[in-house]
Amino acid sequence: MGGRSNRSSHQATEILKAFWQHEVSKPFIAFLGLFIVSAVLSPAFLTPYNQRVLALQTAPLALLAFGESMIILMGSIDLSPGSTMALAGTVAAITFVHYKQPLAIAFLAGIAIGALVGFINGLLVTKAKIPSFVATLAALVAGRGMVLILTGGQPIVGLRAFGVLTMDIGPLPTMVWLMFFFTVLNFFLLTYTRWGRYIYAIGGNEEAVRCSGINADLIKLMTFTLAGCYYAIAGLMMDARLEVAYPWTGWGAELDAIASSVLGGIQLTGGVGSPIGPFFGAYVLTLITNVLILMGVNPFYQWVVKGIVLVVAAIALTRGLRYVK
Amino acid sequence: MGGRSNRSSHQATEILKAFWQHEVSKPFIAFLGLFIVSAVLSPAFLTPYNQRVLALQTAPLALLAFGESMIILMGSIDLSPGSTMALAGTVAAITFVHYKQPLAIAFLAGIAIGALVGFINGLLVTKAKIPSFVATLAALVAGRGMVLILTGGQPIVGLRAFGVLTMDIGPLPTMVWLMFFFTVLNFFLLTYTRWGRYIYAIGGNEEAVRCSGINADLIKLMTFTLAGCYYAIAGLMMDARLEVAYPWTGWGAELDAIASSVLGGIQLTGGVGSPIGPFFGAYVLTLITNVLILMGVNPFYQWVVKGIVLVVAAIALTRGLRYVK
Amino acid sequence: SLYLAPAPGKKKLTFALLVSNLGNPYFVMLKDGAEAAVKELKAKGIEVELIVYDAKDDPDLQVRQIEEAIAKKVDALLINPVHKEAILPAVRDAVKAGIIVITTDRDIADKSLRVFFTGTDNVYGAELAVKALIEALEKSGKPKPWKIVILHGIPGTTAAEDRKKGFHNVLDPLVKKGDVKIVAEEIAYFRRDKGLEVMESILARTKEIDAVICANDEMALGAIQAIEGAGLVPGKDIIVVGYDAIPDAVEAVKAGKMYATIAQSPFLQGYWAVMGAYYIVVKGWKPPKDFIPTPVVVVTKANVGTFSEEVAKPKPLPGAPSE
Amino acid sequence: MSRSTPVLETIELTKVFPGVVALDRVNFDLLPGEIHGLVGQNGAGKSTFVKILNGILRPDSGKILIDGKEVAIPNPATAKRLGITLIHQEITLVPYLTVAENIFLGREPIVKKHIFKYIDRRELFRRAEEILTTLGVDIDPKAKVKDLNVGEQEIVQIARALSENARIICLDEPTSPLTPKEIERLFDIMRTLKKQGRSMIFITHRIEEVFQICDRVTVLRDGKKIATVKVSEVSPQDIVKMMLGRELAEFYVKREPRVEEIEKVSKVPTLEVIDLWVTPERVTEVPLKGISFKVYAGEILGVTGLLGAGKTELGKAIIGLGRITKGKVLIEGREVKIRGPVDALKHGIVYIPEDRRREGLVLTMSVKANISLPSLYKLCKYLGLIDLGREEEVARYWIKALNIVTPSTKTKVANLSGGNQQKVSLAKMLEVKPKIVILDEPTFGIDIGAKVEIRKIIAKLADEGLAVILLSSDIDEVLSLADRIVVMRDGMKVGEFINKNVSREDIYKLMVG
Ligand SMILES: Nc1ncnc2c1ncn2[C@@H]1O[C@H](COP(=O)(O)OP(=O)(O)OP(=O)(O)O)[C@@H](O)[C@H]1O
Ligand SMILES: Nc1ncnc2c1ncn2[C@@H]1O[C@H](COP(=O)(O)OP(=O)(O)OP(=O)(O)O)[C@@H](O)[C@H]1O
Ligand SMILES: [Mg+2]
Ligand SMILES: [Mg+2]
Repeated sequence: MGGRSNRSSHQATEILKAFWQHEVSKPFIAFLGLFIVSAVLSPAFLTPYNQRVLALQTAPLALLAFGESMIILMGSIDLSPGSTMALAGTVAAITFVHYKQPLAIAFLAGIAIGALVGFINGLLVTKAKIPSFVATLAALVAGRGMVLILTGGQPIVGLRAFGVLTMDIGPLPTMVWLMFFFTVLNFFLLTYTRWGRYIYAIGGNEEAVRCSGINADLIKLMTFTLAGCYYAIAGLMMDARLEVAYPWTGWGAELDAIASSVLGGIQLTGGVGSPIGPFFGAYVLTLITNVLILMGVNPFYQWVVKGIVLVVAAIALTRGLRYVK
Repeated sequence: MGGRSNRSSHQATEILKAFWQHEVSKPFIAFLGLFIVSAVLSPAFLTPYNQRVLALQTAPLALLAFGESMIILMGSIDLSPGSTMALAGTVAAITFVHYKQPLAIAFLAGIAIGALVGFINGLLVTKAKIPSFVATLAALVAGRGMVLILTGGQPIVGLRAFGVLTMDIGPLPTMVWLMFFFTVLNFFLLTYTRWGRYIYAIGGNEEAVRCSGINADLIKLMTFTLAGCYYAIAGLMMDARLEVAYPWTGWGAELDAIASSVLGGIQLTGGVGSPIGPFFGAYVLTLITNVLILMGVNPFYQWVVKGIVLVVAAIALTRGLRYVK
Repeated sequence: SLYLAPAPGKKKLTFALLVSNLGNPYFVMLKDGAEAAVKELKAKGIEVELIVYDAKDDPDLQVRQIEEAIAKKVDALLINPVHKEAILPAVRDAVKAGIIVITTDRDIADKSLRVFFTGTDNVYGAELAVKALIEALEKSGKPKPWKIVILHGIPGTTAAEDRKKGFHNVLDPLVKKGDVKIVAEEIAYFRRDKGLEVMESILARTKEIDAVICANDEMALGAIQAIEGAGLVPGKDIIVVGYDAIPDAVEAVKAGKMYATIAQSPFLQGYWAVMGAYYIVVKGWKPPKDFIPTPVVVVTKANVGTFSEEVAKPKPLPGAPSE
Repeated sequence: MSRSTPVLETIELTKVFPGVVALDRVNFDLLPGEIHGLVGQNGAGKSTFVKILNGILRPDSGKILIDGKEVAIPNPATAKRLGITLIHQEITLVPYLTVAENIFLGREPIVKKHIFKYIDRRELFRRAEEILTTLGVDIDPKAKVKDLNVGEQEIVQIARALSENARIICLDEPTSPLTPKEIERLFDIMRTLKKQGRSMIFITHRIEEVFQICDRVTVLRDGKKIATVKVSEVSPQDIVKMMLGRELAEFYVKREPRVEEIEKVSKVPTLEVIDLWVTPERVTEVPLKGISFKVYAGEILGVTGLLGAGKTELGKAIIGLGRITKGKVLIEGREVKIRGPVDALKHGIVYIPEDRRREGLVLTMSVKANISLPSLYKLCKYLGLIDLGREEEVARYWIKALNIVTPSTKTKVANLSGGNQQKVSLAKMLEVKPKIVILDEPTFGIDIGAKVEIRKIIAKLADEGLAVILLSSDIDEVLSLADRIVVMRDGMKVGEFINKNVSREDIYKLMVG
């Protein structure tokens, strides 16, 4: 008996060890820790309603984080998620409201415009050889301008039909299911396909990738485009949640998307990180705001606490480095 | 005669060539080009009043850009300039208005708080080993929270005395002289001092710097601190210009500061760029906004034009690279 | 006394005040009013808790905050919406959960969801502001057509859009008549520093400007800085009118730099919202009308000393039940 | 073309970089089943040549012929299609991917299921295992490349090239990071490939290797082809002469060991290490187990051992870049605590790293700025202002003293050849006027002419009274320079000799164990 229990405890240790070494362990632990602390700090936190709200709030950010994390994995950066999501949301709304197209066409139009913005970003980086920071900064600025021009600064109303995304399917709203779906898709894409491997490889050593005869520019272009689609879906989700296309949707979201990636264990230098880490990163970020509000922390202090939590989470994630940039 | 003129024309070619190879040539040409285009497009552009306004608007941004560019030269990034300038402006105002300290003390208090924020950023990067993007993102968030807490969200009035900064000395306001002074100082610091040399070296190859027995952490700490002081001075300038400490001063300024650095030819990967480039970068950025208003361009289109100009300027700056990140 | 003691076993009241942006002093006054009401209720021995949320002008954040307030099972939501449409789904959830909703300062699009709205009509206020401006121009004897600059707030926000509408309601006919020429219409995002920089550039284009009308005081104060910087005298060379009557602006009116600003009563908007919620939840009060307008005052040098009496002191809620 | 048409031919191939003609009208031919050596000084254009053949660089003019037909090779993918592959001089692997993924990067086996196409991981690892077995190495295909040492990484690069089944394999200095045993293995494989009719271009700085394996050898100098000769028809001296354009009397600087006299004069060793234990911080590093030695002023201590014996760790541990768990370091008889290179410098110890590009030089900066970097404090008069005149003087002094070939003091180090970079790396640390110099593989990847020069410099340092620690896997280098020799294996000291009457073989036996 003693021997057997010893052995199974040994096995458990092994599993625990394997888990610890896995890239997603740290973000997951950070998430779990915050979750437990939140539950202790606020009795309202664990209610089904609040958990549902949390999931709804996380969904668009998770999509942004998935897109952003792919770009960061390639060693680039993307400042355009916020503007892209707004532009996609606007175009979908216009297609639906002004051009009276069916919902599916409106959604597709939104996603197409997201893809287009991503594609242009990709072209600027690979063909015009503008560093992604600058190229996507231009997209951030110009994209918001496009939204303002298209909307005339006025929110586009009449999007009750977008409610298919917030409507429940079984226990959860569609968009939460969508978030789970994209988490799985993202994992699959980055782990099991060539494209995903090349994304990691480009972030790890772009020179090596190019010397292997891989068309790194094409991979980058495809990845920026896909990221644009992800942002667009986030934009549709925001339309559905607000029931309007609001021209300032996603203002400042680039920092949230990057922070989610980093909190999800994606290294800013590229090449390292779990594909599902950003999901936990996005959850953590939403959770912080949620619980601070639940606890009724003074809004001004919320900013400070958020800064501190960011630092603490970052310290937990980046231990063991000799130095960082 | 012919021989002599030939020779002097040869000399001129040499000088031109030397200029072209200089790092600051491209940002300068970009600046000059935009300046000329602006003068052609708008008759109001060249008026002394407008030039004065331009200089006044550029001054705080130039200070932010100098601080930011030092950090970028080290291969790091700083998202905190906006919050730091606001915090420094707030603290200076409080010291002056609430604690009724003399102006000099108020200014020093503001600069000290800027230095402190920079120092904390530096500590987070060097000691806690948090990547600068995350560390300064935390500072961005927490810093703004501090401003809101200190001001209660209300501007602090009664800063007439800060007018020493906007007052004319000879043909130009003090703060414009200050901008020139800091341009020279920054050039001097980065070109002729050990500290400056180390900043470039860390950006070029931090590993080599460390193996050479140089205390890279100390240099980083000092540089973040100095950058904080620069941001603080920008904050004092904004106080003086508004005659109040406005709690939303510098909101979003990090992107402007980074864009100024990049337009000034500072490479985001670190180690390369002229110390006075960011001055031209800041000027270009201010100039774009200015001339778009002068021309009466629809405010919504201003965003789009700004994005396009960013792309064009970036293309001019980054030609000749095999690939970028 | 016994009379004032809370009923035994009566649970504590919890109200959530959802403010659009506490970075703006105007909304701080709204919060102050709400807190004054709470203090007054507490003094009567009624256990009330007020939770204040700051949406930082972000409708998504406000939606989240509403959702969180629902999760906390508050008794009433006192909402100062960031956007009239954007938060509707969340408000619907709140109503479904049996929570009383009151809107303050700004209303929401679906009026059936809230019990009452207390606040001012921004379009109306903006019209008053422009009328004050025209009046000043007439008094100044400046030759027609008057050259006017408009500075707008953040596009898409209700305040910005309503005030834009109000400005144009009055100005457009005058433009047609040839009395007014709009020389520049820019966006300064409700921010003082933007107001300064934008106005500077406008002044570089032309100094022949008679008046500036701004969608809030922060921008107006920035514009005044720019006017002074250009060596002109605000109030004399260029007449400036703002909106909101924040303390700085009131000072500027006193100093003659700003001709007028519009004082709404954010204090009463907050105060009445809390009092109304209390009456409804505890006393089953039914407000006689679903719009309870708070006083709007054009603040000029003439009434600058007294207007705060009208707007920043607790006043009984019109139609309130007796204690 | 008496025997058969060449598989590859270049005609007047030219490549110009800003400021340098890297290749100057090079005519070259490669026969089927031939191993063709390519030698030349650092910067002669060898790597440039093979990079052009692999589509990594584009030539400015000239033709490339494959099987007699002209081809354009605009990118690596085209090269691979033409059956050309390259084992890079630098490690070009993706550190965070596994060995298997690196070997098959770009050629992953794919499974198709309906519309899904995904990587067949099992097949991937199986194939990787297979190819590693044929190479006779014991590397886990599932290991991440970053966890391998440099020698193993080189083998992964070789495995990748082999798995491509290319007809023309370019090997750019593949042997530098390998142990003698591994080199033998590589040569065996090359001979097998040759039998299969494949052709190889083999670049090396070790002339003896050319004579072991090559059929013909082409010598490049300053981008120009000097000659192509049959190996059987020339001597090593001939080749060196063609490379350098001058005679090189001896490849090794001979130095008379003088341990006894030094020990008599200075009774206290300049540096003494007692029972040093180091735990590695990363997987690639070798733990050190109880190392002790002494170095006196004016003495060269040669530390030798195979790659991976722990020499680099020893050097780094002394300057505080290693987690010392036990042991003492004494300088002139007094125990010191060195927590990093900053402390080391204070005590007069400098370390010149083996990986000069990564750890030695700031490539974006000028020769001048690199030389003055660690000693800037000496060039500053007040306010931290650099005395630019003095800086220039110092740079000129070292350029002259070490015979550094550079257009000017302002040239970026990135544009110097390997040997000259190494000299800059030496100069910068010598300018701080240390008491103790630790040189880690100072002649690694350096051409034979520069090697001799650097060895002379090392000898001179000792003559000037410095204590020198020479970490080198080149036994002959150690034998010709050192006064005392320490042999290491697996992080342990396995022998210490006074360099008198010791034979190469004794040392080699100890090295391999
Ligand atoms: N990308 C580049 N830009 C500028 N100059 C270059 C570049 N690559 C190589 N060079 C220069 O071209 C010349 C030939 O370099 P190459 O790398 O081919 O030399 P090599 O013979 O391989 O030398 P080594 O033995 O040191 O590897 C050198 O002078 C080098 O400095
Ligand atoms: N920081 C590092 N990053 C990557 N590889 C390293 C690092 N440090 C050491 N190595 C490599 O790990 C292997 C083992 O190193 P070690 O220093 O113990 O051996 P060594 O005897 O010094 O070998 P070498 O002759 O290569 O210096 C070597 O190939 C070395 O180059
Ligand atoms: Mg080479
Ligand atoms: Mg070594």
